Amino acid sequence: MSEHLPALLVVVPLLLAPVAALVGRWKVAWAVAAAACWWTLYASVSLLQRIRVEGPISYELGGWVPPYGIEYRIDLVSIFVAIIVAAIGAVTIPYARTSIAKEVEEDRGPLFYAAFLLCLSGLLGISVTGDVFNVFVFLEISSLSAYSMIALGKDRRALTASFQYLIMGSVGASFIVIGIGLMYVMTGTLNMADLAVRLPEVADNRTIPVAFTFLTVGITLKLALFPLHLWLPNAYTYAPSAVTAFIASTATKVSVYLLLRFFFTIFGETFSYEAMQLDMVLMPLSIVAILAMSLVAIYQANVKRLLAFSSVAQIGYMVLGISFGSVLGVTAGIIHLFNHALMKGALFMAMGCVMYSVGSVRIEKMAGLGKRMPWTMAAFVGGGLSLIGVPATVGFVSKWYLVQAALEQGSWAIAGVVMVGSLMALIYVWKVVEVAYFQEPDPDHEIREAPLSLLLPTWALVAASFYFGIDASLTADVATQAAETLIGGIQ
Amino acid sequence: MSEGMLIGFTVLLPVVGAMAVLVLRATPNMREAGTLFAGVATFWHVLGLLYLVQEGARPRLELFEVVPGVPIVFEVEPLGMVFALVASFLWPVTTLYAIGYMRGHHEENQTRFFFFFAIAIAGALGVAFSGNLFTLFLFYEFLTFCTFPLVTHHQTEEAKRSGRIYLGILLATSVGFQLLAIIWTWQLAGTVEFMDGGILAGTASVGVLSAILVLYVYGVGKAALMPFHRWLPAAMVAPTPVSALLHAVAVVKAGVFTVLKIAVYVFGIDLLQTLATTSWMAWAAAATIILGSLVAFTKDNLKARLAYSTISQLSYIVLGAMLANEMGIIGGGMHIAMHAFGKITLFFAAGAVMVAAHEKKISRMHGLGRTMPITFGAFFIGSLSIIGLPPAGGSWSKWFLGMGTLESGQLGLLAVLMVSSLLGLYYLLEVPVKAFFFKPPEGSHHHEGIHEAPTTSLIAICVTAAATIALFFWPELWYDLMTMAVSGTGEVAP
Amino acid sequence: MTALGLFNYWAVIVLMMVGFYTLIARSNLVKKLIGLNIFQTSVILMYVSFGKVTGGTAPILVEAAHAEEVGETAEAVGGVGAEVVEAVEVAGEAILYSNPLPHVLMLTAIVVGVATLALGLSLVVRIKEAYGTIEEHELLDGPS
Amino acid sequence: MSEGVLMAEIVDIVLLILLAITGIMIIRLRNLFAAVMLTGIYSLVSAGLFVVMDAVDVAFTEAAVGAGISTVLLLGTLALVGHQEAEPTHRPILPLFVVIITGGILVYGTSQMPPFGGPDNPAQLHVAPHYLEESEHEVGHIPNVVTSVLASYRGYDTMGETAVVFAAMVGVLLLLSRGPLPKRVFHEGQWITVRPGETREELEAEIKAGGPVGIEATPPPDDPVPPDRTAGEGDTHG
Amino acid sequence: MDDRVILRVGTKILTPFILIFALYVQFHGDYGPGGGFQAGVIFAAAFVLYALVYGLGNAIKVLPPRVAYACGALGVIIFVGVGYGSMALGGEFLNYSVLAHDPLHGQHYGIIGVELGVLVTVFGVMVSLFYAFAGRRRIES
Repeated sequence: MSEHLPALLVVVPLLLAPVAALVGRWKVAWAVAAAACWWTLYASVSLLQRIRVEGPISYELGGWVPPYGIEYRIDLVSIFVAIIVAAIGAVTIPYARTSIAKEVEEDRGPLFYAAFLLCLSGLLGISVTGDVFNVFVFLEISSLSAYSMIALGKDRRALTASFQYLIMGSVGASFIVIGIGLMYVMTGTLNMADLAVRLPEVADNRTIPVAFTFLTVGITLKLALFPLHLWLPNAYTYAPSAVTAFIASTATKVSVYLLLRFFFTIFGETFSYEAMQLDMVLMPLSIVAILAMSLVAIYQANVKRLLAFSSVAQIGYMVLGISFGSVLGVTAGIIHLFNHALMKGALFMAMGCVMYSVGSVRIEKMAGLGKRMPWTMAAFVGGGLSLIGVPATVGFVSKWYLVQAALEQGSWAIAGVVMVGSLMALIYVWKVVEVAYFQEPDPDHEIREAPLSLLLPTWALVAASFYFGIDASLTADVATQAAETLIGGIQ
Repeated sequence: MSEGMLIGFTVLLPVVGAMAVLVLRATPNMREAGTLFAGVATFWHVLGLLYLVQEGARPRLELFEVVPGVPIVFEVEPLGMVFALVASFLWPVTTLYAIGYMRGHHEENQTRFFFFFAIAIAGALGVAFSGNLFTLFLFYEFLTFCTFPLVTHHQTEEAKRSGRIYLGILLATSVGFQLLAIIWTWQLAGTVEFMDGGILAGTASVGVLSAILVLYVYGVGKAALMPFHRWLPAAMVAPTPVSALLHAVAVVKAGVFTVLKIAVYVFGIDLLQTLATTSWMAWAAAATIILGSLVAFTKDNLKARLAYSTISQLSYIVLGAMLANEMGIIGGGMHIAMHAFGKITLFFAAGAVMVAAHEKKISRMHGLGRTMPITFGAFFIGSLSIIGLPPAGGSWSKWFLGMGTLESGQLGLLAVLMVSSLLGLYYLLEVPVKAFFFKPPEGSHHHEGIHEAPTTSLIAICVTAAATIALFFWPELWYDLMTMAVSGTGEVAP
Repeated sequence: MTALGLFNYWAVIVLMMVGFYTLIARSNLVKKLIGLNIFQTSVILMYVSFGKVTGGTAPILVEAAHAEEVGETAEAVGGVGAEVVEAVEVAGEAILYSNPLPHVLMLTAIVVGVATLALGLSLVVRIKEAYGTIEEHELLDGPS
Repeated sequence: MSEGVLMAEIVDIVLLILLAITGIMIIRLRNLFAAVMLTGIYSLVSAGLFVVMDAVDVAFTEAAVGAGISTVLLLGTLALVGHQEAEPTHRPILPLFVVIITGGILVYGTSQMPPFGGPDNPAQLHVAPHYLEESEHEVGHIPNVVTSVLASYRGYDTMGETAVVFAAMVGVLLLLSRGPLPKRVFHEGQWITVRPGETREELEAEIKAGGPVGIEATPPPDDPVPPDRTAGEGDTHG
Repeated sequence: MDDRVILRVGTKILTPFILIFALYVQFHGDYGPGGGFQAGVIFAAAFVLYALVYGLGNAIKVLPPRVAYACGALGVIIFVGVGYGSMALGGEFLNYSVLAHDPLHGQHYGIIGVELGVLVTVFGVMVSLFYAFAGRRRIES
């Protein structure tokens, strides 16, 4: 059993997706989905333990030796991302039970949970695979299910948002396929480790830089790096609450992981940063993302949209860390993957609670919610503090590493940008807090606190974002080791 | 009880008090008794730690690591002891005052008030006992957030605006500058521990270290160095006990204490002397001293005047730190205590006038001294201390600060101190003089039926006023502690 | 080197850009999806070009089956079966096959393409119902 | 160079040119029905090209999917959403720019690539020969190497592909199905299809009224594809 | 009505042949082009043809949407199930060699199994897609 964990991590949700689709009642479908989600969390955590002891695990699917067959190759970076996905899934699924029951028609429940599981297994598949074409296949599984889940939002703009995401996502995926094809034509292999060995021999050929460019553009489309982020704000804003919470904390993270994988494992640091001057492109873009998108977030009247723009800015932080190309920078990027998943998950879930009770997340509808929904808004404040980067929250830990990485390069101006970004986060979080706590609630409107089934998952993430902010040694440790693995190349 | 446990206990006690407040919210008397009890107990524990420190020990409590190499750690050293003593002594006293004030003023949400009040003290003690920059920053921010509900206690439009300024400036400076400086320090020195003699010496060029110093000094927004002082007058919308304890003692002193601590334990006096920006910062402080006094002059609202006086006085301490010599730092450290007692007396008195006479404006206090002699008497004593005249404690700290300027040869700064004191003489003494010697305007009835403040408040005022005078006669404790801090050894300098 | 050289790749790139242009420039959502379809088909063309070996044949080992047959026949007549098989296999070595791997990958890509198309079209149907139009500029300008 | 190879290359070039013409016509046409038909033709022509390039499996699939299923889906959609494309509102400068840049980069990237069809191209050397030579021994007697790679060596990808198809179904049904799927019930001696959400009372009322019952009630049986829908009809969202 | 008779009769005659052709494609996939995916599409095409000629209502009677939908899900289960089967027999996921005593036989069974899974899924999905688009109007009205 345990030697099959790498495959089971992905195929258990994949098997249970059609099972969930076949059961007639949404409650049963939910139970199936919940079992799958919790299983993946268990599987990924036990894999982490194994990898910390034994080092990277290789699993040959179909029993074929790589590069002839498809290999799962799980190192610390993969499993770290897989844990993020699995953990967010495990927390979202109890949340979805109440939230989806209200936002999605009951009879579509089984289909919804099938889509959810497909998305989950797609994301997990991307994070553990060691084969570049397999990445594309699982990327499509997760994307297609994500598009359909986003389109389920009550607002009709969910449809256009989903369509826009579909178009941009498909372009991104096609670019990735082109990149993979160009790599294949020069090396004759699709296995990541094999590519890493064979690419340097042909790196002088013009094809490889172009493959690199296409892969980078394709992945940045998927991860919504400024200025390719256009699909993200609408998609996050109009999707059902549970979907937003799940997608926002996982999908872009997995794309960042892909970026890391391609830059460091496959092309290698030397090629990516010295030959391709990657930092010269990513750094300015991420800085603009941080500043411009935070500024845009400040002017949003829809809080989910505000958070979505904040997500684009936060993605800027991750990419900024990666663009340094140093162990410290990549550590900052990786740790922010995890931390941002926690806080954004919590924030979007809190907004889901508001949506549940108030029926809108426009800022003016949130007047007095501090009194009416104290727990929800307290969770929002908790997540918001983390977004700002107040000490004892995960956001602080991220910033700690990021600023350090910037200072290590002697670029104090970038360190300043990070700080300015935090202050802008302060402003947009504050806008919401002020309305919720200082305006009197509308007395005609009876608003009640969200049910416990929504609050508990929300608070689980808030608590985690404080716990890992106070004791970050585990995450920092894993992230540092992961960064060292990446930069040190494949062992 | 081990030393480490003792520290943990001391910091936690106010939190326990806060919990007690929540539990006992149904019966106000019990609730206030709980706070008082927690306050006295906290002070008692601080005294226990004081004993250890005087013995030359440095009790230490190390908790888990936040990021590898950066633990949350407490360490009690003499400078922190000064701050902790002041804060923990004045907490129960202020509670006593607040009981009378809040009831007399018919304030709402008293439970929330006492709750956050106690939590804030925990934050202040955390700052005082922090053993490294990270822990200090953690509690510094904690203090910012938990005092926010106190500032916006009234929840009016004005309170909201003030709260925005309060949080905005404090967070912006701390995140924008201070945190940057801390991470930079970690980057350079590989540690954020507070160590005798500093940790930064020799880690980078003078230019870089000078820049870090500027980041630190302006990054500690709670020290209210101009132009980052606006939050302090804004915070005066809070109920007077808050202004008194937090914005004359706990919060602002946390700021200047941070500056002192960074000067002594992160840079070290020797390094500080070599940095170009040290004297710039000294002059920035000097400018704030003068400007603060001048603005105080123009304010007719008593609390606003006291706020600007506080801004001015805080810069004395920053100035002391930036003089970068032993005398300056000793003076600065002592001024934490001296100013605290003096200023809290003034705030208490101002609050008493508000409760008893519903009067905020100085120009309308003519003749009030006759109906409220104790209050205005205490105000007079407090004023003396702030100005630096005997027989009040403030004269000692000013003396040492003056000595510090002489030692560094900065006569210009000495002149600044003199001028500021003269200004203080006017803008502070104007109040008791008007109250005692001026007649109430003819035909006005607004002083009729006015009595002294509520009894518990009056007791508090008397205690702080008496302490202010006592500090003049027995300043040894503070002097000894500061000498220990500066000399870096457990021994008391002669 | 053949007469085609790189022409084949470049022609495919032109097709790809035709699809890409339709995808990003057109306002009509169905047209966009058609563009996406052309784009993806062209990517498939590109992959298949990568796998083509000039003078090669489809990667179906015809002669292997044939060889077995020949061998069986030979054995049946009691001849030198093993030798016959060997001879045929040696002859088979000379046959060039095109690369099967790109074909396999592209089978997957075609399926992914039609899946995306179906989902996109169902979104178009819903958008038409909700907005009354499927022109992007009208969707953006229209009431929200 | 043998005659057969030359022939194949000529066909190849002709088909490519044909594809380019079809593609440009698709861009220019504003009648979506015509565009969809041309898309089907595009797929068929490219299927021919696949055959020329030895990808018979791909050709088969492209013909079935691209010319078949895709066209049916597109036509079904057009029937629902209308088939006239609006006039463009502005000149698409930016897309043109993006396309030219992208194409330029690709041309640059292929400029040093091993030439088309070379048997010694790296792509042909590393993994692929293993499939051609060893599959007989490793997977067994399956002459079509594409099948053995598809189903066995890279069977996991194929599983993913199946999941993608399934995901598409889930997505489309989530979007397009109205409530639960219609049910078949046995009612008074005959099978009838019941509209989702239809209560027993409604059903009985319909039967009593003597008209058609359940799902058979609405569609005229000879008109499978409904006419163009009017705007915004029926959807309560938004 | 008259002009449709030929169409109807033609369809009726043609359908079995299409289905047989699909099966041929399915099982001949080892030897020539074809396999589960293509066969599934052809199966579905036969059905779509029937629906186009005889009307959606009749098609639904022959193959209720529920069944098509179930097929779509079932195929995935079959495919993944083969993987689990090989895992249960001690091999890696989808390692068909363990499915029989002889690895080559095992491979053969495995390939037949997964191709069947592909066939069922593709057939079910394609028919479901057709129903979803074609039945859009009628189900709602």
